Amino acid sequence: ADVKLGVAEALSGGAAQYGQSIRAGFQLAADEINAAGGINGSKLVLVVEDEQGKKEEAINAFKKLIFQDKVLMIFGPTLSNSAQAADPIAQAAKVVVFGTSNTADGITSIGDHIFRNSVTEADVLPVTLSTAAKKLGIKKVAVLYGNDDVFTKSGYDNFKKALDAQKIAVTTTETFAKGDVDFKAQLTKIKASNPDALVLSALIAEGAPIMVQARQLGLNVPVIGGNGMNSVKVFELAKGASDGLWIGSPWSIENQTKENGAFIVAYTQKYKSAPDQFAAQAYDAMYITAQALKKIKLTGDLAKDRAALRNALPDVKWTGATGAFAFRRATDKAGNPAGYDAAQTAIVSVTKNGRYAIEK
Amino acid sequence: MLEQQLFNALSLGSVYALFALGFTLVFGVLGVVNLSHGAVFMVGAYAALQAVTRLHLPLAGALAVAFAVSGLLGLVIDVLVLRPLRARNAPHLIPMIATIGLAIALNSLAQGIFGAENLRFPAEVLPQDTLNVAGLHVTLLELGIIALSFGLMAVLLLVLRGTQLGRALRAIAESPKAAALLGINVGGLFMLTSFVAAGLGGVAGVLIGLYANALFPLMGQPILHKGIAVIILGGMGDIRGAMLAGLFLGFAEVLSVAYIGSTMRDAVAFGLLFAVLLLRPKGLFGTVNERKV
Amino acid sequence: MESFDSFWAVYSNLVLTLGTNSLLALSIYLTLSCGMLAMANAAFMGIGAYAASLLTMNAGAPFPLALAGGMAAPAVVALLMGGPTLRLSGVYLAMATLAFGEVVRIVVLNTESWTGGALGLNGIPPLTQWWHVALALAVAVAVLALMRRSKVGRAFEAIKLDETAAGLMGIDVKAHKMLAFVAGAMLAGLAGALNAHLTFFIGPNEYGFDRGVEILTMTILGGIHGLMGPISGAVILTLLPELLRGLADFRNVVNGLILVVIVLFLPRGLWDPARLRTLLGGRRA
Amino acid sequence: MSLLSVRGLVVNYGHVEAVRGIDFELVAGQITTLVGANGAGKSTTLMALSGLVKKAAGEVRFDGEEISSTAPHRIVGRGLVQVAEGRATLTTLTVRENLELGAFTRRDGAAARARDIDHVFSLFPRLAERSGQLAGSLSGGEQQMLAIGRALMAKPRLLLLDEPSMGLAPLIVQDIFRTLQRINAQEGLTIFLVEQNVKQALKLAQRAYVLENGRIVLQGSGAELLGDPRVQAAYLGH
Amino acid sequence: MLTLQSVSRHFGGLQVLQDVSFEVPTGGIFGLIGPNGAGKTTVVNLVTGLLPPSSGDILFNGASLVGRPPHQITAGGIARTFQNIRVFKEMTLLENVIVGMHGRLPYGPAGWLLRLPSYRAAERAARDRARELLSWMKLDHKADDIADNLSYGEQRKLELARALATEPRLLLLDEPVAGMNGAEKTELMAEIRNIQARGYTIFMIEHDMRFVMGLCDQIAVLNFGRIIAQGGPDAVRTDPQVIEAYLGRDDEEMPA
Ligand SMILES: Nc1ncnc2c1ncn2[C@@H]1O[C@H](COP(=O)(O)OP(=O)(O)OP(=O)(O)O)[C@@H](O)[C@H]1O
Ligand SMILES: Nc1ncnc2c1ncn2[C@@H]1O[C@H](COP(=O)(O)OP(=O)(O)OP(=O)(O)O)[C@@H](O)[C@H]1O
Ligand SMILES: [Mg+2]
Ligand SMILES: [Mg+2]
Repeated sequence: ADVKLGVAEALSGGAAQYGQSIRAGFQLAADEINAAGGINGSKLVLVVEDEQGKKEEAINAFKKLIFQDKVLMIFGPTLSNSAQAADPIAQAAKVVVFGTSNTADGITSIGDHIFRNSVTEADVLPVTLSTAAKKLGIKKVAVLYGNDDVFTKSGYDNFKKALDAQKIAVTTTETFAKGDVDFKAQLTKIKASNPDALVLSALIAEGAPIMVQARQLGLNVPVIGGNGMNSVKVFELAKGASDGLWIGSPWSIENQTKENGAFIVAYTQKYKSAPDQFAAQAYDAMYITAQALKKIKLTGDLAKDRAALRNALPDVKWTGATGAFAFRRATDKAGNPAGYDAAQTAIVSVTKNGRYAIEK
Repeated sequence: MLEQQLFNALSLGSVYALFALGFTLVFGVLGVVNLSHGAVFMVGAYAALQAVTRLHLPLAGALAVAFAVSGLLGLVIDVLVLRPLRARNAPHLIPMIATIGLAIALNSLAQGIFGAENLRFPAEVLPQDTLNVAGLHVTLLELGIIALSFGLMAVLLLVLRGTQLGRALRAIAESPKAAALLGINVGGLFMLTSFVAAGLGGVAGVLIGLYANALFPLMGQPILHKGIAVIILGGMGDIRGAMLAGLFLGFAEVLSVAYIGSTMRDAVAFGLLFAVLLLRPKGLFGTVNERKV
Repeated sequence: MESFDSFWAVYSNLVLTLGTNSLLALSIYLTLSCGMLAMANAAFMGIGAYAASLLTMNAGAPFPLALAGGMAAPAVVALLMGGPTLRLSGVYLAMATLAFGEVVRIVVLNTESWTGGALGLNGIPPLTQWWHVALALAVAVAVLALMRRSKVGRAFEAIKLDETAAGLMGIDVKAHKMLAFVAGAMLAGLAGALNAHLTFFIGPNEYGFDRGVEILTMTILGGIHGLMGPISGAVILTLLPELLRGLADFRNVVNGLILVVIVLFLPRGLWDPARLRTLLGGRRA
Repeated sequence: MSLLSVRGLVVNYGHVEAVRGIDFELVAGQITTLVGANGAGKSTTLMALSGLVKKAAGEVRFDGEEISSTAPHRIVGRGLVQVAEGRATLTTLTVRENLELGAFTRRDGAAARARDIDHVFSLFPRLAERSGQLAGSLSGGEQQMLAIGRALMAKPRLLLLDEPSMGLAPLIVQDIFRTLQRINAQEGLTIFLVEQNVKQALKLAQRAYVLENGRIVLQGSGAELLGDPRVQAAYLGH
Repeated sequence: MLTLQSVSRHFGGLQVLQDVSFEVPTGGIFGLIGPNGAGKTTVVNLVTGLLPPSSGDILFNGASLVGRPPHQITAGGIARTFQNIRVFKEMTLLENVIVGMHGRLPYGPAGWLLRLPSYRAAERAARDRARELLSWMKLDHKADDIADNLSYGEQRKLELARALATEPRLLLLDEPVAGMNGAEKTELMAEIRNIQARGYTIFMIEHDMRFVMGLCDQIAVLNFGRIIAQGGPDAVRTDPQVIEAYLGRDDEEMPA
C-alpha cells in the first residue's frame, strides 16, 4: 500500500515563496525515494494542502489531512505562527508533525509529537556573530530588523542575546515593517551612528533592498544577517551591492559535500532554478522520515502506525544536504520532555563577488 | 544627516504621491475607491519586466509597455465590471467590493504565472550609481521619481484646470447626468480615465519596483494601504491633495524615524493622519460639499 | 452518527469560524446600519482577543469572565475614540478608523511584555465549544432583530438615510451613532475572544487592514437589508476557499472572480428581501 | 415646419409606466409648453428626448432624423440641449467654467467661445459680476440663469427647459420668462418649456400640451388652453 | 412664541444675516419672504439648531435655543420641512412618520428587548397616530409604499406629516409649494389652514405670492440679510422697497 504523508504549506499568500520552495524540496525527495524502490516496496504519496500562511487555514488543512485523508504524518506548516495554531491539533490526535521552516522558540514545547529539522536561530546566530566579530574585529554594531514579523523579530531577539553575551556594543536599533520599500531613513540614521557592522534580521524581500540602499547611502560596513538572508537570491536582488553579507546556516549552496552536490544538481535539473535553504531542509526532512519509515512495519492500523512512526523518528541519524543531522529533545514550559529540535552545526559564509564563501 | 533625511523624505513622499496620483484620479472621476489599483500597479511592473527580459527593450520602452498593459487592464475592468455596476445603480460600496475581488484574482494569477518569489529588473536597466549632490547621496532613480511625481501633478492639474477635457472630467466627477446633458461623452471619459489612471499605476509599479529592487505578486498591497491613506488625507480626488498628502506621509515617516524612533514610525504617521482628519474632516483639500438644507 | 463524528473532526473549526465570522459581519453591519463606514472592527476584534486571552492565560479567569472582558475592553476603547471620530463621514471615517487600527497594531507590537509583540500569544487554552459560538450568535441575532423593530432600529435607519433630517426628528444622532459603534465593538470583541480560544495562538498581524476589508466584504457581499445578509456573506466568504481547495494554485483566481460575479449580478447583496419578494411573486401589502 | 416630432413614446421605470405613448410636434421658431401635475411624466419626457432614459417604444425625430437610440452626448451635439430640473449647475466649477463647458460639443475654438460668453453675460449681467465665483455659491436665481446661459453656449437649435421657475423669487421668474421670450423672438430659438407655473407658461407659448398620468390629454394654442375650463380647474386652482 | 433678537450670521466673509429681529406670535401663520439668497433658509437653520448664530439670541417661549442640538430643539416643540425635500426615501410612508415620533415613545431598552407591554402599546399607538397624520395629508392609502416612489408634491406632504409627528407647537415650512401647480397649491393651502386650526403655530417661507398673501396674517421681508419690511399682507404687498427688491413692477398680474 502507499504511504500517505500530509504536506500543509503556504502555497499562496505572502508566504508562498517559502511554501513553494518547501513543496519542491519534498516532491524532489519523495520522487527520488520512490524511484529507488520506495519504503520497503511501498510508494510515498504526498497529499498537499495550501494553508495560505494563515492560522485558520492551517488548522483546517491539518484537520482535513488527519481526519479525512488519514495521512500517516504531516509536514508543515510554513510559518511559525501557523505552527503555533495547528500543531496542537496534531498533538491532540497523536499524529507526528514535522516542521521544516518553523524557527520560532517554543514550537517543540507544544508536545511530544512535534518535530522539526529547522535549526533555530538561537543556535545559529551566536555562531555567525562571533565568527564575523572575530574575523573583522567588530566592536560596535547597528541593528536593523523587521518588528512586525515573527521570524525577523525572533531573529532580532536572538541577535540581541548574542550581542549582550559577546559584549558587542549597539550604536542604534532600528526597525522596519513588512512591505516597506524605502529604508533610507533608518540607514541614514545608522550611518550617522558610525557602526563597524550592520546586524540585519530580515527576509530577503526586504533584506536585499536594504543592502542596496545602504550602499547607495555610502554605508559600506559588513552586514551580519539572520537565517532569512541565506538565499542565493541575494546576488540577483542586491546585484552590485551583495558583497560583505555574513550569514550562518546549516545549509549553504557552496557547501561541497557529496550529498549537497547531488541535491543541488537534482533540484536545478527538476525545477530550473537554484534551491534555497527552505528546499534543502524540506528535502532532508523527507529523507529523515523515510529512514524512520523503513525501520517500522506498517500494519494498516492507522493509530498503531502513527505511534510506531512517532517512536522510530527520534533515533534517526542522517547526513543530507544540510550535513549531519540528529534530533535533540526539547522541553515544554514546565521543563518536561516534549518535542524534538535539530542538532546541527552551522556553516558561516560571507558573500563575495556573487558567491557565498564558507568561512567556517 | 538632517539634509539627507529631508531628501529621503522628499523621495519617499514622491513614491507615495506617484502611486496616489492615478489612484486619486479614478477616485475623483469615477467615485470608486478602486482597490484593484495595487494589482494593476503590480501588473505594470511585471509587464515591464517581460518587456526588458524578453523583448530587450530599454527602460523607456518598458515604461511604455507598462503604461499600455496596465491601462488596457484598467479599461477592461471599467468596461466589464464598473460600467455594468453603474448601469445597475449599485450602492456605493459595491464597486469597491468588486475591485477587491479583482485584486485577489489578479494577485493570484500573477503568482500562478510568475511564481511567488521576488524578481527584479536587470541591473543594466538603470544605472544604480549614487551621485553626490551637495553632500547628499542621491540616485538617478530618486531624482526621476521626484521629478516625475511633481511633473505628473503639474500636467494633471493643467489638464484638469485649463482644458475643456479637464473641465469635462470635473463635471463628470460632480454629476454624470449633468455632464451628459452638456454633450459630454460620459462613458467614453470614464473609459479614458480608467485607462490613464491604470496606466499611471503601471508606470508607478515599474519605478517603485526599480526603487525597491523587487517585484512580487503582492507588491501592490503595502503601497495600496499607504495610497488609500494618501488619497483620503488629500481629499476626495484632489490632485494637489494627493501630492501634498503623499509628501506629508513621507515626511512624517522619515522624520519620526529620525527623531522619535523607527518602532514608532507607523504609529506617528497614522496618529498624525488621524489628527489631521479630526481637524479637517474632508481631508487637506476636500471642500465641505454638502448642500445646505 | 459516525459520519457526523468524522465530519465534525475535520470541519469543526470551519463551522465555528463560520460562527465567529458571522459575528464579525454583524458587528460591521451594526455601524453600517447607522450610516457609518467604520473600519475599526478588526482592531476591536484584536483588542477583544488579546483582552480575553490575557484574562484566561495570565489571570486564570473563567471563560465567561474572559469573554465579558473581551467585550468590555473594545467597548471602552470605542467609547473613548468615538467622541472625536464619529463626526467624520464616509471614507474619511473609514480612514480615521483604519488609522486607529494601525495604531493599535503598533501598540501591540511595542508592548511586548504583555502581548508578546510580533511573536503573539501562544498556548491559549482551547476553551471555545461549539455551543458558545452558537449561543453568542443566537443572542446577537435575537437582540439585533428586536432592535430593528424598535425605535432604536428606526433611528439607526433614519440616521443612515439622512442624518440632518434624523436629528430634526428628535433623534440624538451622536448618542445613537455612539451606541452603534460601541455595540459593534463589543460584538467584534466577542468574536475575537471566541476565535482566540479556538486557535491556540493570536498575533497582531491578524487584526490589520486585510481582516478589516475581509469583514466589510462579507457584509456588503451579503447585503445590509437584513440580518441574514451579513451572515450569508460570512458563510460564503468563509466556505468559498474551502470549496475551491481542489483548484490548488488557481483557487484564489476563481475565488476573486466569483466575488466579482456575485457583485455584478446581485449588486444589492446576496440577501435582498425586495428581490426575494419579487421572485416569489408577492408584493408588499 | 416641425423641428422635432414624437410618435408613440413610451417610457417605463421598472414596473412604473411614466410615459404611456405620447405624440407631439415642436414647430421651429416657436415656444411650446408641456404642463401637468406632479408625477405626470414631464421630466421623464424631456429625459427621453435627451437620451438619458431609454424609451420602451415610439420614435423621436429631430430635424427629420430618428434620435431615440442615439447617445446623449451625440444628441447635444446635434443641437438639442436641455436645462434639467433643479438647476444642474456644476457647483465645484466656477461660473465661467460652467459656461465654457456649455460649449463642449462645439469645435469652433476659444475665440468663438469667448464671444458667446460675452453674449450670455449681456443677457444675464449678474453672471458677469460673478464669473470667477464657484457656481455652488450662487443664489438659486443666479444658478438658474447660469444653467440657461450654459445651455445657450451650446448654440442649440432646440432648448428644453424643465421647470426653470421653481423656487425662484417673483422678480426673477419674470426676468427669466422675459429673457426666454426675447431669445425666442430675437434669435428664433425653438423652445420646449415644462412648467408648473402653468399660467405664465401658457401665456408665453404659441402651442401647449397637457400631460396627465403619462398621456397627453389636451392640446392647443397657449391662449386656447388658458381659457379652457378644464385647465383652469385642474392646473390654475381657480 | 418665537423671537429672534438681532441675530447675525456669516459664513467666512459672507454676511448672510444682519441684526435680524422679529417675533412670531402664537397661533398664527407667519410668512418670511425675500429674494433668493436673502437668508431665509438660514433663519430656519438657525432656529432648528443646524447652525449656530454668529451673534444674537433666539428665544422659544422665552427660553434660548442657542447652543442646543437639533434633537433637543425638536423635543422642545419645533418642527420643520426642508426646501430640498429630505424624506427618508427608502422607508415606507408609515415608517417615515413613526420616526418623527421617536422622542415620544415611552419605552426603554428593557421594553424592546423583552417586548414588554409598554413597548407593544407604544408601538401600536404610534402606528395609529401615524395613520391619522397621513390621513390629514390624504396619504393614508399609500402608507406602506416606499417614500421614494411618491411624486414631488406627495413627498412635500409626507414631510409635513412627519414634522407633525414630532408633536410640535411651532411648524417651520420652507417653500412648501415649490414645484406644485396651481390646483395642488390650492389644496395644500386648505390643509395648512386645517393644521393651524388644530392649534399649531406656522412659520413659512414661500415665493408664491398668492399662497403667502392668502395664508399669512403677518409677513416679514428679508433682503440681503436684513429685514426691510414687516406687517400684514396688504402693507407688504404695496411697500415700494419690497416691490423694488422682490416682487417686481410688473404691469401684468403677479405670477400665480
Ligand atoms: N428614477 C425613477 N425610478 C422610478 N420611478 C420614477 C423615477 N423617476 C420618476 N419616476 C416616476 O415616474 C413618474 C413620472 O415622473 P416625472 O419625474 O417624469 O414627473 P414630472 O411630471 O416631471 O413631475 P414633477 O412635476 O413632480 O417634476 C412618477 O410617478 C415618478 O414617481
Ligand atoms: N453652509 C453655508 N456655507 C456658505 N454659505 C452659505 C451656507 N448656507 C447658506 N449660504 C449662503 O447664504 C446665503 C443665504 O442663503 P439662504 O439659503 O438662507 O437663502 P434663501 O433666502 O433661503 O434663498 P432661496 O430663496 O434661494 O432659498 C446664500 O448666499 C448662500 O449661498
Ligand atoms: Mg419634473
Ligand atoms: Mg431657501
